Amino acid sequence: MVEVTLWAGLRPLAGNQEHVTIEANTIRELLRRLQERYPGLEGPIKKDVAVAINGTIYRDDWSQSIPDGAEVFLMRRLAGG
Amino acid sequence: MTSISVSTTINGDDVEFLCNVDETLLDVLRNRLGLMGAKEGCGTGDCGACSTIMDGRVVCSCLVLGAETQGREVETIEGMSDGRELHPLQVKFIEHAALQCGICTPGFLMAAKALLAAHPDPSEEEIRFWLAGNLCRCTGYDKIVRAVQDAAAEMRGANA
Amino acid sequence: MRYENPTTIENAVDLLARSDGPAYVLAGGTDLLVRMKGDDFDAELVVDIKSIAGMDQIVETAEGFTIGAAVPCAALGEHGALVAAWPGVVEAANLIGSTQVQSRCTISGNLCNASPAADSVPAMVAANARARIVGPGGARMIDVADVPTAPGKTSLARDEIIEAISLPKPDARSGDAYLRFTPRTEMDIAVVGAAVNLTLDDEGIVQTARVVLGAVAPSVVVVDAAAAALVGNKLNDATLKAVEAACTAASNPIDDKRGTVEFRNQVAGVLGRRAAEIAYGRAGGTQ
Amino acid sequence: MTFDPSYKEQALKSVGTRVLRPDGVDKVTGRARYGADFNMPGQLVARVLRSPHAHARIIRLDTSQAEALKGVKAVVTAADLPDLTDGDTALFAILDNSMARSKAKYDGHAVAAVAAINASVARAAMKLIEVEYEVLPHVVDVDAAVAPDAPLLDDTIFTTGVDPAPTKPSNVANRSEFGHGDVDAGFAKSDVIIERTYKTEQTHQGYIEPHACVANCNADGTADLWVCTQGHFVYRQVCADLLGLDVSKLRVTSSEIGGGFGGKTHVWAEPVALALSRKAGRPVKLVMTREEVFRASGPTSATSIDVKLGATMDGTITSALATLRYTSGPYADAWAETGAMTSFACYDLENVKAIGYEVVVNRPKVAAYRAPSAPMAAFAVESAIDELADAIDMNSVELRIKNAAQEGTRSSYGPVYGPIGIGPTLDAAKAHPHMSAPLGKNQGRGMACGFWFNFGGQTCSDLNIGADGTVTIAVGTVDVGGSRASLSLIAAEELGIPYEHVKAIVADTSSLGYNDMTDGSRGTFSSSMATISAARNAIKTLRERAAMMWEIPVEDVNWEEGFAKAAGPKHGNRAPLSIKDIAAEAGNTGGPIAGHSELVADGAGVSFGTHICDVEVDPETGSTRVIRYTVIQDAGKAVHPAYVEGQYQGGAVQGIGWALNEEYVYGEDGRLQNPGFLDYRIPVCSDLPMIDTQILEIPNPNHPYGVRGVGETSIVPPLAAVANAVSDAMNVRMTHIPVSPPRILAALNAQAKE
Repeated sequence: MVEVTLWAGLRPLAGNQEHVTIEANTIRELLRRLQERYPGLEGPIKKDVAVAINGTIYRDDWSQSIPDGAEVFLMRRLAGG
Repeated sequence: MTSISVSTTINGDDVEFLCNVDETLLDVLRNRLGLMGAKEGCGTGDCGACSTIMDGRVVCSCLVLGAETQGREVETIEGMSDGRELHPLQVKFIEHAALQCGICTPGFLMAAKALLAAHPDPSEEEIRFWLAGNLCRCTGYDKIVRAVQDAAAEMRGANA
Repeated sequence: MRYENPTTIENAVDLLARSDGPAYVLAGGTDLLVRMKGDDFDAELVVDIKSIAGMDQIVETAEGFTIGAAVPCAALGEHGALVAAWPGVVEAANLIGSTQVQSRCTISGNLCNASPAADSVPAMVAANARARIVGPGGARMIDVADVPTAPGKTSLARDEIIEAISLPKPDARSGDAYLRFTPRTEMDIAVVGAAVNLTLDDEGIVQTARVVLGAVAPSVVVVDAAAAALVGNKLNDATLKAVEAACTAASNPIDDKRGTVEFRNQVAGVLGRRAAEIAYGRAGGTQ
Repeated sequence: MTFDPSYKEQALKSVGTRVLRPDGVDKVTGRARYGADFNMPGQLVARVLRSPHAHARIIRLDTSQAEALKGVKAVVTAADLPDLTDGDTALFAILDNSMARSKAKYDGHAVAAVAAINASVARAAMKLIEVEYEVLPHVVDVDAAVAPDAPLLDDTIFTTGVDPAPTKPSNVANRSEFGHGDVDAGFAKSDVIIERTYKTEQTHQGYIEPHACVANCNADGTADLWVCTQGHFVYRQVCADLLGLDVSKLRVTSSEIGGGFGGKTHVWAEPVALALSRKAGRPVKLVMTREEVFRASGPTSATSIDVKLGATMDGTITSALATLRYTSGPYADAWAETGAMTSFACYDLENVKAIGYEVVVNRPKVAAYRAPSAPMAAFAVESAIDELADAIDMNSVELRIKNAAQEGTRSSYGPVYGPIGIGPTLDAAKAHPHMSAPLGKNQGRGMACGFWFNFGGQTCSDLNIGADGTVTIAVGTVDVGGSRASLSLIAAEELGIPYEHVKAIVADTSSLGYNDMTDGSRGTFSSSMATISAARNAIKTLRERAAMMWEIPVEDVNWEEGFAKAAGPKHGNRAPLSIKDIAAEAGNTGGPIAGHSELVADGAGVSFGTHICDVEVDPETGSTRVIRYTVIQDAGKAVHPAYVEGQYQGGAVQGIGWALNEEYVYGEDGRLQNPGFLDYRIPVCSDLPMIDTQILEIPNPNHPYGVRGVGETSIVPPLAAVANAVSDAMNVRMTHIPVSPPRILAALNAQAKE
């Protein structure tokens, strides 16, 4: 089980919860199950989301595995210069 | 608009071209003569990317009319090396990583060439003030100044 | 648009006189070419005066110096006698633009462009420079101060050309200086400019003085009160304070993208004082 | 083959050396071809007509006279760029920004464009286009735009991120919030509170090369675009979407790029050039003037930021709160949100909150600028930290060290940090001789820290081995500052061959798979990852070919330092085979030898830097000179140290320019007053000292060599470092960037009056 923290902008789309617990081994699973549970998250997940696992931010790689007990954070996908 | 016929010398070669009154030397070099080494960064003499040397003085070619070059001698970046061996300034710019994007580089090289012709042993301050009309947004100028210093030293050594 | 490249000044004047549309004189071109880039620029004629004999010469005479209208400012700094005689004028001329611009720009052009912020004009006015103007009726000499009349406007008729600027021979114990304020060290337009030209007696007492400000009014400001504060005095703290106060009081600027009224007034005083100190030192005075 | 990106310590031969860049000769001889250096047969010249009003409804637009002019081949308006964006607001903003639809939303907003046989005709045609405007009230200032009575820019913008959702439209497009703990409780525990409002003015990236492209639409639905860009694959996608082209039929070639700094990650006039070409049936060259670049491309946000810090006398920051208002131009975006995320990222804070407000104004659409949004937030926070140090009489380095984030710290933007480099940069700053050098009269010293997220992303690399054993690499990530040299070093390292045997190029969009653009400091990080992967794939093939040549099993062939070696005694004393040996036989052993890689480089790792700045201020004029400057930053591993130094120096100097003189100046009429390099004052050579650098190398665990992005962080600390130095020199707190001479003098006068 993974406890995911959502950034403030996402919370209204997920029943106003800051933390969501999900069964997931990879980012792909995590995002899929989040969308299944909270269909409102589909739009942001498609375009705006990056996932931080133990402090390292993954913007793209859905194959990334999520270790047990990892700290997982959904963040806005940012642009650089 | 009637075209003007101009005979000039560019990089040691006799060149003839036709241009309109409002065409600048930069326009002529780039659009009529295929010498695209001079870059247009502003068109108003504020960035130095189009620097060329005319009758021994470095000028912004965007602030010279094509018609004005009649009977003059113009040097552009294309004439800086003989095609086989680079000029010491060119070598030192590469060695010192004095360029990143490189758009300002031809202008800096022409201005630096004029500097070293007038002042073979310039101080850092002299280099910085002479090159103040050449804008570079990538390097912070540090490596450019060092490259000019190093090239000056090498050229003095070669002439000693 | 026509481009003409006459070899005599009479011919140049004639071309201007006979032009039936907007006509421009081209010397260094560092202002004219920028204007030509504008989408609203319109001209019938451009007269390049650089092929006229003597236009590119600096001549030293018993009376002083005559600087041809096509002499690039860089050449002023290379003329040892001129630098020794009028260091302030040369410094001012050499502050215009970059090395590249220096290769082309002229003090006559700087004058005729009639920008309130022109660097060389306050220094020339302080130096009592005169302009030789040629028109269809011949030549006339006027004070440089009388050439610009308003931003972008001069007293020259459309068929008149400045042929040369004359600087007098400086007195034995005299000195001039020009300082300007710009946010950058180079490549900038004066936010404030201040020129001082003064002569001393053997005791170091100021005999004559001219203090001139640039960029703080539509045209240069000759600050008589600052000159009066200098004349009859050595350069001591009280004199300097009086010069500073007079310059600040004479400053009459606008708020614009380059500076505020308050800033310009204050800095006009500071630069007037500092230029006076430099000029005084050059004249051989010791504070 | 799955690629393992994790860091492995190893001795490196090529990586870390200062080799000559492969594009050097082209660039010093004037042969390198930039955006404006390309021409096509029959090419037309484009010009764009732009709004002279900050905010105006377009009542009537008549192009008929222009179209009738001899030599004019096409005139386009918004009608020629129909809305295909299908509800994608970000894409619609790009479309509307490229050509105003119903309203001109800033001075310089495009309203029409012409393509003609030459520049003179194009210029004449522009004057013949008639536009009737209804001028609307405008607002350009960030604080004025959030006022209740401010002119409304867009009645479809309702503030998002607030509960309940507002019923009235607003110039505030979004509210965002980050942080943890209880800031009120934190302030209650503090002995000292610092509270201030800061402002920063809008700046432009200031790349020397104006935007330029040549567009060619063919009758068969294919198209070409030659363009200076930081991301030709992204430009292809956006342009194809906006023009309704098949992605695969639009081939985009990135020219050499004359600087971008984020400004060339966004599409500007390229769709217009394509639309003109489509309408004219001929190639069209569109080159912006410098004035257009300033008025209608780039800039970064102008900001207004409140910061409140509380601390106990021992230097523990007990609470930190920031409210950040960022302009985004006339379209909603996420710049304030990014600023809010970065504002306190350097510190380990028990109670922290950052609130961002995205504000639309009648200024050009904001573009990314090197660590976008971070420098302004860092200016506010690092200024307040300095003031806090004064208030509790603690050395400002010590205060920062005491509160610095470290591994395990919960970041202010959410996640807990892994291994990070803020502490080492602060320790290095503390120990640096610059920190203890004596200062003279009217001189002051300031320091500041900076943070930036780095990115990775989709990346391709094709590595081909020639018949002589030399190697070419084609990458899809645009080289903005020397990455071709770095990638060649990486390939040489992996293959075990000399750097001189490798040549890297940037390939066009038809030659490789999709690549993300060069942003987020990702260029060398990502492309090196793909290049390592491609090289390893090539080595696998090389081993197979060697095995075939030797007629032994591939398992018995090892790759060591550029040679295939037969393993173990059973294959006798076979002379090792070089790449050249193997390549020479390639035609008989299976054809050309190559390695390819398409991957997502992720896990770039966040980046930190600490800067030290000395200034000398003329107290009578407010004139400020930077007299000494030191940049300390973690590079993970510097692949080409000279170009890493160059990134540090260049970013620092952009920040110095921002801090001292650069700003957009608007008149009462909402028009930009300084759209040129004369009055938009980027630093010139004589303004600056040498910029000293110290590269720290704390390996990034998510890169085989430990590489970290280095491009952006260096612009984050300078605003605060310079302002803190000026404040130190003059003993007066500067809260408005740029700290231009009039602002300094005004602050000194105000202080004298007190």
